[in-house]
Amino acid sequence: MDFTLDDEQIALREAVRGLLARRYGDFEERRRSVSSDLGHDPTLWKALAEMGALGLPFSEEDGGMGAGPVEVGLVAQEVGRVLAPEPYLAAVVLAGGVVASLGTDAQRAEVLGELSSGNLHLALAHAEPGRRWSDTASSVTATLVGDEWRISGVKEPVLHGDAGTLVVTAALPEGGTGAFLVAGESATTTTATAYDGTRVSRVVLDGARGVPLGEAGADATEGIAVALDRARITACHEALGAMEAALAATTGYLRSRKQFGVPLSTFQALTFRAADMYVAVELSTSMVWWATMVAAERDATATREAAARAALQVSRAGRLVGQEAIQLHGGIGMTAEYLVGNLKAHLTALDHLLGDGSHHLRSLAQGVAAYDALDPLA
Amino acid sequence: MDFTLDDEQIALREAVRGLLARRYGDFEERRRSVSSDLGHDPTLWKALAEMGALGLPFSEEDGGMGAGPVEVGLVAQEVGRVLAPEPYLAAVVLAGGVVASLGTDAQRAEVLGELSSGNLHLALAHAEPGRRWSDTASSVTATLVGDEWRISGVKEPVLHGDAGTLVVTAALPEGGTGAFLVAGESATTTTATAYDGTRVSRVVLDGARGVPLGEAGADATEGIAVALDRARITACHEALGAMEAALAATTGYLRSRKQFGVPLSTFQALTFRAADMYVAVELSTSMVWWATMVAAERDATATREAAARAALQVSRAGRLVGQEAIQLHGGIGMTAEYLVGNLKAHLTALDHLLGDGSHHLRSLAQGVAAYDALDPLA
Amino acid sequence: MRLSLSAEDQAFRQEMAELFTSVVPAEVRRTVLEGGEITEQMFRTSQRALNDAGIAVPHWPQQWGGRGWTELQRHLWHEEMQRAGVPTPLPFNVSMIGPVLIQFASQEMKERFLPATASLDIWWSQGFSEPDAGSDLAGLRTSAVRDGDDWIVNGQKTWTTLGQYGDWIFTLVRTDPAVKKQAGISMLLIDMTSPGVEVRPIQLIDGGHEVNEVWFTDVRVPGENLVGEVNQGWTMAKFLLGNERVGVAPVAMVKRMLGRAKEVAADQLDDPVVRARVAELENELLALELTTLRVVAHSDGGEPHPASSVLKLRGTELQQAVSELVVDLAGPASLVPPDSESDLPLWARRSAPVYLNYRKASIYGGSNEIQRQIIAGTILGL
Amino acid sequence: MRLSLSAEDQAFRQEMAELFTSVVPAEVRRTVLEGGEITEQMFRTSQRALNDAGIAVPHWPQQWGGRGWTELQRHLWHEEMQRAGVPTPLPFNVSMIGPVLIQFASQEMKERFLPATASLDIWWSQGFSEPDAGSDLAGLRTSAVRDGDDWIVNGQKTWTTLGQYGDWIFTLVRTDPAVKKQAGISMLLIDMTSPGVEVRPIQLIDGGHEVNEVWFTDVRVPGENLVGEVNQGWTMAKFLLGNERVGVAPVAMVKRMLGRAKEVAADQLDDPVVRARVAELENELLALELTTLRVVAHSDGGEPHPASSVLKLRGTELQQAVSELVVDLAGPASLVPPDSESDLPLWARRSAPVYLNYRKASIYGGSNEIQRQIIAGTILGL
Repeated sequence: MDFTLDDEQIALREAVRGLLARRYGDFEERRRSVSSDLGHDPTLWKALAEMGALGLPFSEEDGGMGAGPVEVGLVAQEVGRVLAPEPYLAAVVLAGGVVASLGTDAQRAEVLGELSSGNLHLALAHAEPGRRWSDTASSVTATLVGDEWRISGVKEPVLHGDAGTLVVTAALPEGGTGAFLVAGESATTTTATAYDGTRVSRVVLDGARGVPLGEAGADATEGIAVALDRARITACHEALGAMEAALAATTGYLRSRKQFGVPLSTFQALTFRAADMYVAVELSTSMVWWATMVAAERDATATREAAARAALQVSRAGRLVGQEAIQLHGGIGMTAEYLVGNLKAHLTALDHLLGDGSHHLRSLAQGVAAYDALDPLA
Repeated sequence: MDFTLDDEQIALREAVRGLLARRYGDFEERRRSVSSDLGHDPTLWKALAEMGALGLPFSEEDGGMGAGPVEVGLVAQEVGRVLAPEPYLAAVVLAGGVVASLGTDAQRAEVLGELSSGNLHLALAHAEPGRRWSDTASSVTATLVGDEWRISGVKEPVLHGDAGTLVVTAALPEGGTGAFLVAGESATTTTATAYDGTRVSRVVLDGARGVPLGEAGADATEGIAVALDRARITACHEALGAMEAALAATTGYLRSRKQFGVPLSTFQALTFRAADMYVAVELSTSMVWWATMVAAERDATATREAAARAALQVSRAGRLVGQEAIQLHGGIGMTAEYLVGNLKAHLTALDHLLGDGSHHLRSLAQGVAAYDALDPLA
Repeated sequence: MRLSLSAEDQAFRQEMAELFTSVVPAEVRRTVLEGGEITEQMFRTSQRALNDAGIAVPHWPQQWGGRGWTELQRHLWHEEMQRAGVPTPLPFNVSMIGPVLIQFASQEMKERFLPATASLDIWWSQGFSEPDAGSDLAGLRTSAVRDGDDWIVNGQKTWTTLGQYGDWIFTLVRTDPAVKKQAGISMLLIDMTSPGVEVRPIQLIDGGHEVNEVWFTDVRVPGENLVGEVNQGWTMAKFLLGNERVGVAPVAMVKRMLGRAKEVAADQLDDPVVRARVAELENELLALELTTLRVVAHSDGGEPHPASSVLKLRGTELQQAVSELVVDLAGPASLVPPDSESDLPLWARRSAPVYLNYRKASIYGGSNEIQRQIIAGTILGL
Repeated sequence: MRLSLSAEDQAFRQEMAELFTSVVPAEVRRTVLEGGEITEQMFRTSQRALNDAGIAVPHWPQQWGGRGWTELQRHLWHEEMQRAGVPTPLPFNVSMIGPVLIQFASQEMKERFLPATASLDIWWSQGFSEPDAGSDLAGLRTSAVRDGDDWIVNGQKTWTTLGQYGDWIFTLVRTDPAVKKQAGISMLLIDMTSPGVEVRPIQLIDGGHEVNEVWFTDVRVPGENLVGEVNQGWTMAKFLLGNERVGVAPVAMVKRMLGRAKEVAADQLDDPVVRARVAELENELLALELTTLRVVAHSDGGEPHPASSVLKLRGTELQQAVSELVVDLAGPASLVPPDSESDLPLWARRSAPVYLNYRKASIYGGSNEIQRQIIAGTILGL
């Protein structure tokens, strides 16, 4: 068991960190990017592609970098640290992940190659109104009309759904869930900016033409689940970056801000709470990197459990760290122009995107009687 | 709605407080009483009887004082404050309560009169191994042999079971649970001192003769439940007294104890925690007195719910207050000769005697969908 | 000890419930009950209606529109108002500057301002906090310098809630920089249309515009606008902080929020863990409500009950906990903004902004750290 | 990044598991696994067996019985020992005075004491805390005054864990009252059979006798029993506190306790709320265990990883939380003492005393307040 990064991984982290710090080190720049037409910076996206960051999870045959969950996690952590609004999680990990799980050789080579090079905007349309964090589709259906698949129904919320190509999941006529590539223009999409700066869309499909990912008519539920679990772990990395930034901002503020003529760090009731934030961040770091290693080395079942464990830990920690960061800042922590409140907002959004702590606890609790004790070294 | 005590109630509280302070104001005296043969002080018991404290819950026809839950609560609070080991809850409220619920006029007059005058030692043998906080009996059974009821089985834990007369619950031949008066000498009783100083007994009945309380063969479950709910509220009062004492000891210690050359009250991280203890005590006070008024004025169903609510609140508060009291004291809080650790021990025992917080939360959660919001003024 | 309300108080409660639903427009109340955004006009309409019905400022002296009610009646008035979905009368008017004027102002100033304060014809803003004087209020720097009979005010206030609607602002200003900081502060009333007053919005993390910066650049204020005596401002500030403590637990509002959550997310109550979480919150709210009633009952005509400092602390904690539950019940639907075209329910889309907005509850109006300080210091003697 | 143990470490782990179960008597291990009370003799038997097998003091230098293992191997040794129910070698011997002697003592003193320290032929007690010097250790008052070559010691130590079994005690004593408090402290080794040493039991709230007061009245201590130099005691104390931090999270022990709770109270796992509580604790324990492994992996040959200060803080919190769960699972059976005749299961009757006993975990050996102080000060720079 080894939690250390190799030199190449460290170099990747430094490169991404440097690039993002140059672009969004000034938080005002991030705000500007969020409120631009696209909601993110296409030049930065291209730069990430050139650095190889967009192709990390995909094999070299598919046009990717042949790296894995560790490298993806490193990038996500840096994205979270500065709240970069670029759709790394949405396009690369979620949508790209489903394509990587399910696509034919040709589909993977075409879609993931273009995605890796930053030329293709891809989004996953999976969530449906009235359902919470399911692996399957139900109200959106796919029908075979002649030899064409037609998809109908409403997908919402879809992250960055105003993309050129959509990966759409849909209930199959014979049962099970299929995944399809759908041209963005064949859907009616309305997009808004969520409270954390993320673009969220409502995607209405009315007989839109879909190209099955992989074998037509086959149940894709497992492939979708694999991609979702990997995305859960990636979301934990984003949260980790955001928590580290929140802790750093808070300790900096306690050192520098004066009240009653002395720095806030004079007040032990405040510094002890910062210590508890630190504890939460350290525990989360261990759990998230462990889950990442499980995803890299073990099977889908093990990864599903590890993703749930990491998500539970990060859900609890994110609430504590985010809430305390605001509270210890006082009024300034509530304002949109200051980093800390936005970190909390993004932590809240990540928490509810792919399953919150209670959701994952429910699934973990199911199995609790089946074993004596957990052994991460087994 | 009125939370104030009338003059008579205040006088009662002051009288009991004075009596108990004279006896156990020095904590060493309480330790001595606990380790005496009886485990409590018969002289003090007699003095409480003379003051009328033992007859408070019973009607004047039954030889009691005709007071009610408010007065009983006042006494219990003072008992809890000094950790008096006298069996007020066990004999008067639990065992006496079952007799008051179920006994015939003659039984009530005989038993409760003697109990009120301090001449009769009474204990309730209800709990059974393998069951948690049930209203009914199951493994202890009553059989009719000729015209005599014979009781067999093991009751444990029984509070102060080395009593002259036992009130024993037992499963009836035709179903339901009966309650019986059993002579202490007809049972085989072993008694030990629990970690909080309370006497707990194992009572083995092997065909012991029992006199049915009330109508022979009738199901006594409801009467038992009523007595248990009233005892739950009384236990909350004991806990309230103990919490108040723990808070007072803690603030006193923070003011007087020096570390690093300054009083502990200089450390804001500690004083803020004392503030949270205070909050917990105040909220508990409101809840417990409310439940007491419900018991005094409303029916058994309302009292059951109110008892659960008070017990849940006090369970949570007692853990916080007890744990923090020890932690803020440091090592001295762990020692048997010092009040604070014993307060925590007794709070723990009270918490598990008649149903802990999770137990009551479970029952409250069942009904949560049945109403919109609680209205204590309705 | 008595559990029930007296027949008289029961009747009073009933009367209030009926009054609120009859005098305040249904549209306003519906917006409140559904957790929607209350516009300036709704605030003004509602308070004017209450004032016309004689129930906008019941706690003021009777000569200025008060009602001479008991503390319990005032509590019932407040709770029934919340239950009916009536926006509470603007606290800056009815709980802050109103009582200050009644206590400290000249008869002339009272006559000039109190009627319009009760009716909300003047919308008051509060000008206390400054960028470098938050919890340490006495460190404020905004200065007022004599110029003939007038004062010239320069400086900046911040966290001015709803300042964008303000007609007038009551400010604490430094009138003597030479003395101990508390001793050199006065209270000035400033017409916000005066030249040199500028209100700048502060956007909050929930996306809303609720607080403001207010800048004063050589603002000329007539001498008659000074409240009470020069350098008496700190006394007034302390008077206000003392006033604020009783009855600030937003119990009825949090109960309403929790009750509504049970209704809109009824299907999730099948989960025993969700049920337990709801039941635990309900119990904590009940304990707080009972504590409020206990404090209220004890406060009649005397000092506030010591437990009153518990109310804000615990009230805001529960407000935040319930708003967190609502986001969790909303789940992924909480990511979609309330104002966008959506198939997802509005309550779910409002949940995250509301949750983020309520983070302020433990900061504004005396942070929870200040509340703990008060409990530890004043009540526990630490 | 690598998830699995290397083949070598896997084999090492296996070897340890086998060694522990083969060399330590089954009766001792069963007592530990069932949460029973470990007698003095069991401690001595067990440590002697470990020492004979060469695994009592693996972290010492090899010349004194150490093994030159990696940090990870030492961790695996510790965890497997816990899993097998082997009492850990007495920390006063192997983690405290042993390392101090190795670092600071003369060769002669090392040869005299270290072998018997490793084998527990000398049972060491710790004489640091005093009634008025707890968290503020440097405020200690026990004095040692020169008398020829000897020292005369007077004073009182307290919280001396298992002092009733002690053969020798290592003490911090004040040898120079005139200088700054940290500068006038020395470390003396005292034979507990010396005239004037008196051990008085302190009964704890769980009813057990685990800690003691140790009184010194004109105790004559040979000069050769001074460790290192005069007035070097504070350096040694700091050295010890630094040593203490790594690997103090009792993860394996808490896991064992939780695993056993699931087994003995299996029927209660039907309740979803109980299941959720267990699952939450398991997850928190996993996070702590992984953090321990991360710290261990980083500590090889260098400074301890900053996160190591998390381990004691969080470890004791979880130890307490799991012990609280066990009392709740025991329910009313927790009221009956373990040593009485009873039909109730022993685990349930032990639960409350264990829970009360573990309240000490967040107090002794550097309270959790001290741990937070270290994190805030040393790591966060506050």
